[in-house]
Amino acid sequence: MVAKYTTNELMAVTASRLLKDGENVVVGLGLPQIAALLAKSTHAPRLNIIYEIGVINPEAEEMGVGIADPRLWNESECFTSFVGTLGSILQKGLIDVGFLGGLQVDKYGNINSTSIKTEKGYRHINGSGGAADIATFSKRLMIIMKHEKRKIIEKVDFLTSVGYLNGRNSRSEAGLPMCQDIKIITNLCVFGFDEEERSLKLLSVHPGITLEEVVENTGVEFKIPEMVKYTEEPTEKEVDLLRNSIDPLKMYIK
Amino acid sequence: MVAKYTTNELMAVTASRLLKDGENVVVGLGLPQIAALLAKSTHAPRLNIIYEIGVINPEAEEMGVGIADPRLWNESECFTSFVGTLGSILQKGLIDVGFLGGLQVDKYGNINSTSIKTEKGYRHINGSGGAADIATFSKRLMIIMKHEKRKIIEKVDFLTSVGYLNGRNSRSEAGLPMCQDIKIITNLCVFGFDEEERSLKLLSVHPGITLEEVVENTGVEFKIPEMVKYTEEPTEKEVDLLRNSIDPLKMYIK
Amino acid sequence: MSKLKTLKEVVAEIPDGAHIALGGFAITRCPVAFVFEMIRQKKKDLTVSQIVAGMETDLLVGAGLVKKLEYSGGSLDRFGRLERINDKIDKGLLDIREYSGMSMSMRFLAGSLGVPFIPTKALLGTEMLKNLIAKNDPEVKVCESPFDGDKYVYLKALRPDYSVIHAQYADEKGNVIIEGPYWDAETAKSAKKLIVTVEQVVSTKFIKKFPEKVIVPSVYTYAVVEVPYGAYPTAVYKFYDYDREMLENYAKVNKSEEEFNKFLDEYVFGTKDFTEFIEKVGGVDRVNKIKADPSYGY
Amino acid sequence: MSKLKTLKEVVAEIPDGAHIALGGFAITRCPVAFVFEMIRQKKKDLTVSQIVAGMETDLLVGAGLVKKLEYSGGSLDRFGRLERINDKIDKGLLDIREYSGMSMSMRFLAGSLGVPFIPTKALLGTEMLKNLIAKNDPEVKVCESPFDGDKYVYLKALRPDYSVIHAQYADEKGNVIIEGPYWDAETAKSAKKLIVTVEQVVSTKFIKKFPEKVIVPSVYTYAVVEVPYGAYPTAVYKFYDYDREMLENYAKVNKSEEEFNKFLDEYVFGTKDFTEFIEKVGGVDRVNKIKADPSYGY
Repeated sequence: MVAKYTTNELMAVTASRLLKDGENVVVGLGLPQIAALLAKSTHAPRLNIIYEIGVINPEAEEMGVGIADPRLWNESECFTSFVGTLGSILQKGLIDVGFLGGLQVDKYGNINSTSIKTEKGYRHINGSGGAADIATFSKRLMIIMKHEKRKIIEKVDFLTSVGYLNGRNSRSEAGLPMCQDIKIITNLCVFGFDEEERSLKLLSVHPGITLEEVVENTGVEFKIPEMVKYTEEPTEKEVDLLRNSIDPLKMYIK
Repeated sequence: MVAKYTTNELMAVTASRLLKDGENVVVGLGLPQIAALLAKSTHAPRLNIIYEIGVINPEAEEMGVGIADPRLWNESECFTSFVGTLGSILQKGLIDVGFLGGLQVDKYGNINSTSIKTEKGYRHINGSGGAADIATFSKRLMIIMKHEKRKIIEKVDFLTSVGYLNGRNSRSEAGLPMCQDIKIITNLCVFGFDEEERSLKLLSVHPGITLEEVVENTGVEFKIPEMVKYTEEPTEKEVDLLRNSIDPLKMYIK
Repeated sequence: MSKLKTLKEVVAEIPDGAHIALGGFAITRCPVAFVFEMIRQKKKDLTVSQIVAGMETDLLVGAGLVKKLEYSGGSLDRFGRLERINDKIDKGLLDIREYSGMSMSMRFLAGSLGVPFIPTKALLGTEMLKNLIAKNDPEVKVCESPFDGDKYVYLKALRPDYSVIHAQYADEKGNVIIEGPYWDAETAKSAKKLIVTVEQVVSTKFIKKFPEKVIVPSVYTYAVVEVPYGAYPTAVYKFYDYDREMLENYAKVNKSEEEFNKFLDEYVFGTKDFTEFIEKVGGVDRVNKIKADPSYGY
Repeated sequence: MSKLKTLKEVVAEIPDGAHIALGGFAITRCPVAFVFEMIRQKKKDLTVSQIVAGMETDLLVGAGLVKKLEYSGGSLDRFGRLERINDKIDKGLLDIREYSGMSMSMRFLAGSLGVPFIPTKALLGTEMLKNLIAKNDPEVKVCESPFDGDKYVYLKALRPDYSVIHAQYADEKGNVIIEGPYWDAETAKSAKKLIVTVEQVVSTKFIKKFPEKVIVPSVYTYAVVEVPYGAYPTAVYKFYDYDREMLENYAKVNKSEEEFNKFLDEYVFGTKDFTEFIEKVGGVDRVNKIKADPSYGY
């Protein structure tokens, strides 16, 4: 049965359904983590969730303010180092899905989490952390971000994390391991990438959103399939889990 | 006061006195371990003893049959991996003294612990384990072995662990880190190496042993100083510690 | 031959221009007491290396002690950004070398192993690599592996003069127990001299009860400094939670150089040591409020 | 999606010619039960890689399953030598590749990290290196570091088809707890498929009580096989001591091919599985005699 839901809830549910049971995922805090926990509570109880700080499969009772928050380390299966997580589990190719946010994403799925060009010059924001590595070594990438014209663009101001680089075979020509799939989940729609050019392509539009709204809010051209699908809606159970057990304090899901 | 002592006890005591307080040593089982424990019980309470299997500073109550014997792991300060001991502590250059035995040693301090040439061809005995690495990366090397004509020779049958290689600068020319000092402690004498040629040189003869006996039992020529010193004798306290607290079962000290 | 030192003496011996690696991560186990003392003693021209930077790094950079920073970014988690670092980068006042988190960790790993470099696919295709190459950074080279002919980034081993981490326990020999994840293990082990500030100095007898928790054995350690609450207001798992109010305040003041300097004047220069700082912010009452629940560790 | 398997089924799927890394060390935590089953199922043409070999490797080589052996030597500690291995080497019946212990461990480390190789000074000047080069071994190259121009041995990452270790505990997800030193951690993590035989399968709830003892987290693990006494007659810290009598006997029989084959006939081919073997050597009575004292672990 379809539930009433917020946009954030729809994004979390959409992302969670893209995770398969038994997969290994690296997530950062916020919607990625919420989505992973939702998957674990529903169809993917054997999902392995790895945090770059050195924590594997914790059972947090509170959400915490970031992966450096000890709330997130509660009841872990393993404590290790940065080398033990990204340096080994990720670099060895064991991560199925890397789950990232970002300041900007471009038409080849490259992500900027470092700095933004303004009229007064560059404005440094954050940096890569493990994001660049996660994009380099994960088999699949999922990007969750807010849909704004200045955020989904032709070319990122700073290429922190490599998606399909300049499209086609350019990623592997630059020496990077293969990336099987990239999806972008926004508050308006889900994007994928076409198989040949590896450039942005609409996959589905969220219920209640028009194609025009998506085009209007996107800063770059993208491919549109002949038949535009709607994103599948959350079930009551999923919404209930998000509201009452995964993020009851509504830290990330509004 | 000088004690009555056995040759093995003299060897252990001589080796122990070459260890300084606060130094880090890698030892294998047998006399090297006995010597390190004796040093720790006397003048070097802060000696750090590292076993390649991944054990640091245990307080064994029994001697055990080898470093793989859990008797040796009792009350350790740290458990780690082979990479954690030799791969990191040793390779990073933190080991002051490497303590080795061997089947043969040659006039440049190279050690064979792998195989022996016989009339019927090579006879494989053991192999390097960590010995080659310990010889490569320790700042100083101490070799303890039985004094026999076929064991201290011109050239080892198989060069497992590098001492001064072919003498003079050949070790560093081969790309190895510097070795500050090598000493060989046998049941007859203590050998060192001369500073220029880096070839075998007598340092002291054990009390009761004649220079002729040493020459007779050595399979290679060595330098003899004008005044031959005697090895200093053990004290009663040292012998007492060896007999009554370090190796009371006389597993290694006879 | 105890390795115990006071914070003042250990900081006093660090020369201007030293290369220092820091162990904090955003808002957790940040060596804040160490950094306060560095600022008090007015060190300068430091090179700082870190995997993911935290509050302590923002303080050090904001106070003007740092000439060069190698890191993969950082934040105050949801509290805010490292705006003192960001500001100096934007104004060109910091020689900045950006990496990814893993590539920084691999540089520390190589340093801790004593190998000259480690080859990796990390950084390939990124703007961080492009910038490092444009700056002729001697720490990275793009090479072809002699085994498979494939392209790799060779990362030179990082051997900082000092690494400084904050941990829960150490004995006076320098055996360090870290509770929880230990992202900073390789940072610690890579140093020429490792300084560990700890919540509590314990006996070697205690250490021997938990040999599997000794992430840094004594052979790596140069100095142990006991500084209770030494990471405050950031969190120390099993000891205390971060101080939300203080971090919110910091995330506000670090947005302006002026406000930040007032913060330094009040809390760093306005106190003679970390104990006085803790007293100033509320002493026992304040730290008791963030005391960790023993079953959760926060 | 439990990773629990039986020994028979996990061995059955290993093809002839497989490349297997073993985790034992002389007389401790040797995967003896695994090796017995390999011999029963008559595998052949194996390549075996190991840091320091132990009793299990001597059995595997002696039984003729191994074509190629990469290791740094090994022994039965003071009980004796790995004479089946020595004999095959002397007779030229084994493609032998000798390393030092650390160079083997660095090869496994590179495999576990997913990097293509690691440069090291280990092996330089040794006869092991000379022989590897003479055999055109593709795993080692002597190169100059592009950073300092210095000479290093580049060791190619080792990625065995299977690694097999014996540990104290695992849960059915594959989180592995190792008590005591864990020389075999990188051996385990380097594999394409990691098989862990354990004394006891435990709940994930138990695992979560000791996250610092989980040396191999589940992401690395392919199969978990519960085999109580699976390392007998070698020791398992905290579970049981080595069986002195059995090891002395083995160190006698492995000096002669004939005696060794009788040993196999009696204990390996003469029993249908490891339980029957344990029964045959004395069952509960025998293993109770070597039960570990909980305060010493041996």
